[in-house]
Order: sequence, then C-alpha cells, then structure tokens
Amino acid sequence: MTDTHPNGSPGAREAHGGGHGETSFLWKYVFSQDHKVIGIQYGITGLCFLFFGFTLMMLMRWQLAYPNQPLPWPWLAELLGNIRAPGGVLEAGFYNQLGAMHGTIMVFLGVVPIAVGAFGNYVVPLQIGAPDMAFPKLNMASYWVYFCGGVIMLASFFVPGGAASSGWTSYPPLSNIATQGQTWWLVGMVFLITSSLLGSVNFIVTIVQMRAPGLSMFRLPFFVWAQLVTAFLLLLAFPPLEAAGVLQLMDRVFGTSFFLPSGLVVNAIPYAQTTGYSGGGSALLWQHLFWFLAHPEVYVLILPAMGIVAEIVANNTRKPLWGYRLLVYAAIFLGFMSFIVWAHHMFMTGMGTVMSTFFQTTTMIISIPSVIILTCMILSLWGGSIRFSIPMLFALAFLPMFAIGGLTGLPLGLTLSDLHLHDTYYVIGHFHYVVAPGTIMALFAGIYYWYPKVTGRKMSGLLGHLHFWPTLILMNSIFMPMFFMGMAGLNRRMYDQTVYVHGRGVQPLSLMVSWSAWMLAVAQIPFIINFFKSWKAGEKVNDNPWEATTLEWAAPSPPPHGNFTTLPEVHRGPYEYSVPGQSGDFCPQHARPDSASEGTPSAPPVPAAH
Amino acid sequence: MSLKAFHIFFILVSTAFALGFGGWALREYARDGGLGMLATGAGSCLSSVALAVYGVWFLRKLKHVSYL
Amino acid sequence: MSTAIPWSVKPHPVTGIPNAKLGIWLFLASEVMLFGALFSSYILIRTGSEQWPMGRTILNIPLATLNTVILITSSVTMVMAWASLKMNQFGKFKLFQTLTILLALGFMVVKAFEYGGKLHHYEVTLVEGSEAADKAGALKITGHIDHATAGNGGAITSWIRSRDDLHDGKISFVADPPAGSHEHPAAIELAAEDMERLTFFGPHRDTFFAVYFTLTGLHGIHVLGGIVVLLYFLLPGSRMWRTDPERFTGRIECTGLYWHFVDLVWIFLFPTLYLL
Amino acid sequence: MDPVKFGYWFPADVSTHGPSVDLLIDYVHYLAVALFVGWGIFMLYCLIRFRQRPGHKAQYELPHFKGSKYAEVAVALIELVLLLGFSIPVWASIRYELPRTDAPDKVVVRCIAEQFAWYFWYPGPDGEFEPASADRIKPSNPLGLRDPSRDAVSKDEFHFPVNRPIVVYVTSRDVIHGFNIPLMRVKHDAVPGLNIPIWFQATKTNDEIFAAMSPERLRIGPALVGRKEPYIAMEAVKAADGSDLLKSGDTFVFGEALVKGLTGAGVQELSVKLKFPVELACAQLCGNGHSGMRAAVSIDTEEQFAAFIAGKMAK
Repeated sequence: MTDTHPNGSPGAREAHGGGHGETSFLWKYVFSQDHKVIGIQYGITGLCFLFFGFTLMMLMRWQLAYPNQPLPWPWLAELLGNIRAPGGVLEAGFYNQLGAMHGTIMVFLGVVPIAVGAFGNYVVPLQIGAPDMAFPKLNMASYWVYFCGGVIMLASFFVPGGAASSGWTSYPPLSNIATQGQTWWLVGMVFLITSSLLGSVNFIVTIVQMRAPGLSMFRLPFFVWAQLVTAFLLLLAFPPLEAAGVLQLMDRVFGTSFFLPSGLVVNAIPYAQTTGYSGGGSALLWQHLFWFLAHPEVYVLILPAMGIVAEIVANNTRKPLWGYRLLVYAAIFLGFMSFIVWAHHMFMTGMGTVMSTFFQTTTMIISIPSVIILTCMILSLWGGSIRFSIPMLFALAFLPMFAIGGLTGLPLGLTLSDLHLHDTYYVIGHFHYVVAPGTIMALFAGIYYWYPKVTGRKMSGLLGHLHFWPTLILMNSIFMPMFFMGMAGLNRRMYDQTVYVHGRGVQPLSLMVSWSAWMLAVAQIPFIINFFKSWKAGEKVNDNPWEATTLEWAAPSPPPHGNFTTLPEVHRGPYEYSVPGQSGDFCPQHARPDSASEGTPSAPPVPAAH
Repeated sequence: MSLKAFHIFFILVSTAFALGFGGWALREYARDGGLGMLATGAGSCLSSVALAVYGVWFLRKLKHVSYL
Repeated sequence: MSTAIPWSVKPHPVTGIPNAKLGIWLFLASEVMLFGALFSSYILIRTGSEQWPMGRTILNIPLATLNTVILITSSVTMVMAWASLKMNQFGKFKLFQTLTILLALGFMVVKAFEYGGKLHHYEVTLVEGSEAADKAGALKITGHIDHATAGNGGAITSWIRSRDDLHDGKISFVADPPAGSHEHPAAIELAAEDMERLTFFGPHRDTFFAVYFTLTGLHGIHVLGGIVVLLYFLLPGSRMWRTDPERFTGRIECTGLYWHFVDLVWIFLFPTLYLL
Repeated sequence: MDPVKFGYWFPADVSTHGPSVDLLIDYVHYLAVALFVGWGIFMLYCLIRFRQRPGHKAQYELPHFKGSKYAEVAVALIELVLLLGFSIPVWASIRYELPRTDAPDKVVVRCIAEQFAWYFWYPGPDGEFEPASADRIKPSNPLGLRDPSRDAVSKDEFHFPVNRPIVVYVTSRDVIHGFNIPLMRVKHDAVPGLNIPIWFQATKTNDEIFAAMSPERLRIGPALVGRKEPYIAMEAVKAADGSDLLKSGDTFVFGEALVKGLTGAGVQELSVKLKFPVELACAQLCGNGHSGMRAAVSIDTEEQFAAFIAGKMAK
C-alpha cells in the first residue's frame, strides 16, 4: 500500500493541521487535532468530573443518613463555609445545589463525554480504518467547548446564591425565580449542547464517509453502530433543549414569561407587582422541551455502553455475536422510538387520556428492542469459550444490572403504577441502575479493554479484581434499597426524609445506602492506582493482546499519528471468531481471505516494530 | 443535496410565499381598502411570477451542475 | 501512512458528496430541530393564551417586506457567487459575495430600525379612577415619551424600563394617534403613582413580544454569523482559491447552504409573526 | 396489619382505587422477576458450561434457536395485557371520569400549594366558592377571597369525610408542587396556571388507622424541634424534678422546652403515635423548604367533618 490515501487530495493535509503539530507540547497534547489525543482528553476530563459528581453525592448522603447532624470532619465544614454548611450542617439550599449539580455533572459532564467523547473519539476511527475523524479541527473545538461548559458549571458554585438548585431537570417556575446560578447553568448547557452538536456531526460524517475499503455498513462493529445511532440522537434531540435554554435565558435575563403563567403569587405577593412580568406562559412547555431531549439522552447514555459490551462479549466468548443484524435493527429502532416517548415523564402533570395512552403505549413498545438487545447479548454466551478477563467481568456485570434498570422502568412507564412510584426513590433506583451499575460498569469494561491499545500495556489483573468485586456488590447495595424506599412512598429530592413517618420507616435503608456509597469511593482506589501505574509500569503487550478481530487491533499500540502503518482492507464481518476449518480461533477483518482458506493462522499482517 | 438543488427549492418556497403574501395583502385590501395594500398585493403577485421566471433561467444556466 | 482525510474534497463514491457537504446538512438538520422546537413553543403558547394580538396591528409590515425582498435577493447573489466559482470567474465571485454581504448588512440595519421603533414605543396602564385615567380617556394607552419636555424640562437620556426608572417620578407622554389619523394628541403629564405599569414594547411586555424578539433575535444572530463567514471567505479565506480551488468552491457551497437555510427560516418567520 | 409500617413493600392503602394500583405494580414485578430469573439462570448456566478450558472450543454457528423469539413475543403480549387491562381503563376512571360526574354525595375541595404550605379551600354552606384575587391576599385572608367568612380555608391540614368521593382541584400559585398522599395512592402535580381535578375515596377513618397502628419510637434530639406535627404520647414521662412532663395520651408538639426537658430527664427514645398518621407530602422539588412541605390528612366521619367545617367557618 502506498503512503497516501488514494482519495485524499493534496490539499487534505492543509485541512488536517495536526499533521505537522508534533513539535511542541502545547500543540501535541493540549490543542491537538488527533482524535486519539482528544479521546484521551475527553476521557481524563470526564473521569475527573465523574469523580467530582460522585463527591457531591457523598456529601448529600451524609445529610440523608444523619439528618441535620454536623459533618464528621470539621475541616470539611470549614471548607464548605458558613453559608453552605452553617455549624457543619448542610444547608437545605446547598443540598439542592448538590442534587442539581450531581445530576448535571454526571450526565452531561461525566458519562456522555466518556461514552461518546472518549470511547467514540478514540475507537471509532480505528474501528473503521480511518486515519482520523472527518473534521479534526471541529473535533478539537468540540472538546474545548465542552471544557469551557464544564468550567462554567463548576464556577457557578462560587457565584452569589450558589449553583443551580432546581434539580438537573430545572423545572420552571422554580428555576425562573432561582438565584443567579441558574443562569450560569443555562449558559453552561448552551456550551455543552454546542459541543455535542459539533461532535455528533463529526461522528456521523466519519462513519458514513470514511470507512476503510470493504467495510460495508453491515461489517461495522456493533460499537460503531451504537455510536452512529447515538450521534443522531445527540444531533436531533439536543436542539430542543437548546431552544428551551434560550427561552429560559430570555425569561431570566429579559423578563419574558415563556414559562410563567399569569397570576403567580410568590411569598404571598403577586409576582407581577414585584417584577412587572406579563404572564401568559406555560410551566409545562419547559418539561416538554426538556424531556424531548432527556429521554433520548437516556439512550445516549446506554447505547455506547451496549456497544462496548457487545465488543467485549464477542471477543471473550470467542464466537460471533448472536443476532448481529437484529442488534443493529434494534438499536436503530430504539433510537427512533426514543423521540416519541418523552411525555411518560409527565404523567402526573394532568395530560389527557389520549396523550397518556399514546405515551404509555410507545413506552411499552420501546421496551421491546431493549429486551431484544439484552437477549441477543445473553444468547451470545451460549456455545462460547468464555474467558473471564477483567473487561469481560465488567461487561458480564452490565447485563443483569442493565436488566434490572430496564425492567424497573416498566412500572414507571404505565400511568397507573407510576401513580404510586412517580417522583419517589424508585425512580432514582431505576435510572441509576441503568446509568451507574449499567453504563458506568460498561465504561470500566471499555477502559480495561482498550487500555492496551492506548498505552501498549495491560492493566493489572489483581487490582482489576480488587476493583470489580467490591464495585459490583456496593453498586447493588446502594441502589437496590432505593426500590424499597420508593415502594414505601418516599419522595425523591428530600433534604430531610425523616420529616415523614414513611421516611422514618425506611431510614435504616438510607443509612445502608450512604455507607455503601462511601465504601464505593474506597473501592475505586485500586482502579485509580491501576490506571496511573499501568501507564508506565504495566505489562507490555503486543498490538492485539485480546486476539480480537476488529480493525483497531490492526494498528500499532499506541497507534501513531494517522493510525495505521498500511491502509487496512476489510474482507469479512466484525466477529469472525472460531471459524470452522481454521487453526486460529479468530480471523481479523483485515486478514486476507487466501491465507484463511489455506488454513494457516491468520495473524494480523502488521509489523510489530514500533 | 447541492446548493443548486437547495436554491431551486428555496425559489419554489419563495414563489409560493410571494403568492401567499400577495393574496393576503389583496384580501386585506378588499376588507379595509388602502392603496398601500393594493400595491403590496399586486407587487407581491408580480414578484412571484418573476421568481418563477428566474427559477427557470437558473435551471438553464446551471444545467451542468449536479443536484447531489 | 498519510493522515490525509479521504473525501474531504472529492465526492464519496457511494454517498456522492464530500465530507463537508454531509456535515453542513447534518448541522442544518439540527438547526431545523432548534427552530422547530421554537416554532412549536410558539404554537403551544399561542393556543394556550386567552387572546393573541394580530402581528400586523403592532409590527411594521413594510419594513419586514423590504427585509424579505433583501434576503431573497441575497440568496440569489449567494448562489451566483458559487456559480461564478464553478465557472472559474473569480472576479465575479468577489462581486457577488460583496453584494451578498451588503444585502445581509442591509437586513440588519432595517432590523435595527424595526427593533428601535419597538424599544421606544411605550405602553402605560393607568390606575383605575385616577385623574390621569380620566384625562387619557382609557386605562391603557400606548405612545412615546416626549424626551424634550420630560420631567422638569431636562431630557431623559436613560432607557426607561419601568416606572421605577423615572426621573422625578414623572414623564410627559405622547399617545399614539387614534386609528385613521396621523395627528398625535397633545402630551400629557403622568406621575409614577398614576401608573400601574409602564413598559416599552420589549420582550417582557407580553408573550407575543417575547416570541417576536426571541425568534427574530435568534434569526438575527444567525444572519450575523453568516456575515462573519461570508466576510472571511471574501477576504482572508479567498487565498485558497489559488492553492486549492476545488476545496474553496466546496466551502462556498457550504456557506451558501447555510445562508439559504437562514433565508428560508425568515420566509417562515415573516408570515408567522407578522401576518397570522 | 399495621397500616403505616413501612420499608418492605407497599404501605397500607385506605383508598378505593389503591388496590388496583398495587395489583398492577405487583403484576409488573412478577413479569420483571420472571424475566430476570430466567435470564439469570440461563446466563449463569452459560458461564459455567461454556467457560474457557482445555479441550473446549467455541461453536461458530449456533443451532437454530427460537426460544428468544417466543420469550420476546410473550413479553410483548403481557405488556399489552397490563396496558389494556389495567393501566389505561383504571387511569381513565381515576383522572377523567369520576371527577366530572355528578355523584350527589361528592365533596369538592380546592387545593392551593405555595412555598411551602398547602391550603385547602372548602365552599361554605352555599356550596359556592367565593371569588378570589391575589390583590386581596393578607395574613388573615391567605387566599384573597372576596368574603373570607363565607368559605372554610385550612392550612396544612386536609380534612375530608370517609366513604364519599372527594374531588380536589389541585393548583399552585408559585412553583410546581406535587400533591401526594402515599397511603391513598394519590399523586398529582400542582402546576401554576392549571387547575386540575383529581378524585379519590377513602375506606377508613383516621381513628381506625390510628387504633391499628403501632407506636414509633422517636429518638430525642434537637432535630425534633422543627417538627410542627402533633403527636400523642404513648407513655408517661417524668421530668428530672419529678413533675409530669408528658402523660400517656397527651397530644403535644415538640417544642424547644419539651425537648430540653426530655433530654434533661435522660429520655433517649420516646414512644409516640402521630396524631394524623396519614400524611400529604410534596412530591416535586419546590425549593429549599421542599422536604418540610407536609400536611396532615384527616379522614373524618361525617360528624367530625361537619364539625371541622363549622369550626373553620366560625373563625
């Protein structure tokens, strides 16, 4: 293969400025346009935010476990200051800030940037045999806009009145009359939305246009499909939230009344008297716009995770995925349906019977592709030769955890059962099972799986086990009790749940949740050690340590600028493991068919020198 | 879809708009009178014709450019 | 292996278009969702309101018509700029690109006049039974503040948002001429205590103006963004014509697609806000 | 069964529609558990049987397998039954049919939520609600009624008679609140600008619930001082100096003096019952006082309810 891509025009170099930026640290690692560096930037930033969001939650759990008691460490109270924690006791408004920012940070600054920004950026171009993303400069811009959005969100803790405190859902009129932090939140969201818009355009164009020769759509690894559907969701679902954000900014900055109905009375004084607002808006309009994004957002969180799990399951069962095409169709259908289920978050707002019937029916329909995807993955285990590597352990844990998350969505999707469970801890348990033991487990799986590609070294197995088992157990002991708390009728977002007799009844469970959460933090220490230590001191491995079939393993580890030493050409589907009549148990996508038919081991034709 | 295709679509929409706007202005004129409305209506209807003519001219001029 | 991005200029053999064109269309798809969401919000708020003013009674249709003509023309000059490049006539491209920018600037200038008219137009709700209400003959009057005679003869220079901003707590108010006439009634003196509410015709006045300013404002920002891009490709960006004409033509085409979309949005905005 | 014993599954239910809600939740969970256990057993079996070991090779192609299709169709059918058989019809009845019928014995109440209190507004003997206006709001007339003496208004205490349909028009005057009585499976958002009727009917009076419930043991501490709800002492407590601090059966509210006295007497836990064991909670985040936005619910006999209205009218 020649040194230039057959279809790259001479000017292509100019568009891809990263190609000659390898001189200084600043351009190589900070303002890099290389998808791999950007992927790592996204990953590290996302992990930091994930940890920060987790810390906020641990603070909240203190108040929930020991209501109105001072924090255990005086230095912590001092750090928070007298406004946030007078006398060491978390203040109710600060508790609400923690809640709102925990949700925002985890979803928009933690999980999505890791799932899409980090894994998508790093792995997708490699898996499709492309030298980079289609628009490297846009890719860099996307990261830095995300970074700015994150900084704005964090800075909002220090403005007068503190950060946004109306929940991550920011329902008006509460958010309209909230302190200045809400405006910062909105501006931060506009940045994050812009970032994901740039990213999603980039992903779609890359996947559609830049696949290696021979890599047809149905030879794509499922992970790439998942990223493609995710990119479409981000592209089309985020703008309505941006619209909502613009409208709320207008309300807050220019005094309009998009979300304020006429006749509000705040603190027993007519709101028009104090503000001169005009009224005539609709409080529910925001909810429609918000959930139009936020339901697809659930699939933005879960689809990349499913993609990661699919890769790892196929690789570690040493056999093709069961029902690959079915998986792809299910993912596309899931993406499509996710746009027409949003109002099941609003059953309690007084929607008509026709509307609620429509939305609970679509909600039941959307459960079918999820069941199909899960069934396909579990059936893939049958007949395999299962290796229990660390990534596989996390991927296997994802399956039942996501199952719990998905199944507990059913009673919430039916209006009648939602009547009792809506806005209770049951909901918290449900979506955390999807996102935390579900998606975050899959993200860990992905980190352990692709780490050798990024660094050329493996993470330690012992530390991996030390990380996996406590994490699995503690995740469950955090979120399982929440179902019972919700069943008992305990509402969410309660600063002090012992105000209610049913809250006092489940207080022991709350204690259990808090202690599990704090121990979960301790359980991440082996991971953090492993992550940093293995970078320099991990066991050195070859380019394809997992003996995988997809294209990223055809590149050297770590891949150089431009990714591949020779342009890969694809000859078969993504998961050709244990092909009958072959001596090796895997047949990479890029291995030439003639060598396969001769029955020789189809070792990847990649020179190991690097 | 190339700029050529989008431009044709745009001219079609503009033609329809000009026709609609002209109709609206003439209806206003029929209801309330006022020469301004009459002029607007007539002008708008004329521009819709002009836009259609321009569209055909444009199609001819860019015959060799792809629609993709 | 080279890091050259494939299909960044030449069309992809399967999809038939280069990367950038696919990218800009995807971006426009998301813009459709953005404006779609805003239009939907508008419908929801309008259907939920008790009364909705007819746009033509408060907005300036002649100015908006002029702006519509300007934008449609600018689309034509835009497409001509691109066609000139296709026909290898760089000089003509410069001419048409300049025309497009001038038209876009014209649009913004007209818009500024329109906004200005609204922002200096006031509405007063008078206190029931007050002397001022008797004098004005109605509880709600619209008009403008007579700056020359405002307060104690000194000009009010600051922008009055509400009655709390009044100097001396007084204004001299000139009501709008009654329907069918062009004569302004004589100015009347209004004190803060006579007024329930004093507001200019800004976004906060009512949901109609909120929708009007938000939608046209967002559209205006899109126009401004377009002007920046057009200027870039007219001046520094046009150097690429000498090194890589094909790529440059592609960029102008993408700009044109964006510009057409912005114009198309206006063609929907105009009837929705002004006529319906 | 103790009606307010919490923490295992549902709390008790004292409404007529509650059993169908609980039944549906149960059924959905049967389906969920069946699926989960099925998947789980299959998965564990696979993990053991198909683990990597010497001499074991993965199969490239699976035998034709239809089980998953049957399972998926079965899930879809069960969901359809739950949807058509339970959720849609019962929901329609709770939300849309009954509030609008003219049941002769229905009681109509308006509920107005604000940060952070609940107002319950009952029509006077004339059966009509007075016109209200925000301009008239003052402490003595919190709802701004034209003539406050003609209607009954109760703050944070919701009374209604047992065995009669109660129609509540739920609204809010500032932010969105959530009208929620867990013991009655009642929940609806209180949205400013909307006035939405919901409907329910109680099957037990407060006195019956009170008699059946077991006492709770409250830990004595400064956190109790903020509690505004009345309790009934189930044991007598003597102060450090020997005087009676609480007699068994006393109704009391935790005040600073009482908590100090109890602490002084060395009481660590106190056996009490809530005077109004049925609670109304705010289910929607509404600001800093959200978790304290609690109202007492009293399900009265006809006489008690009449006395309550009469008492409110007299004021």
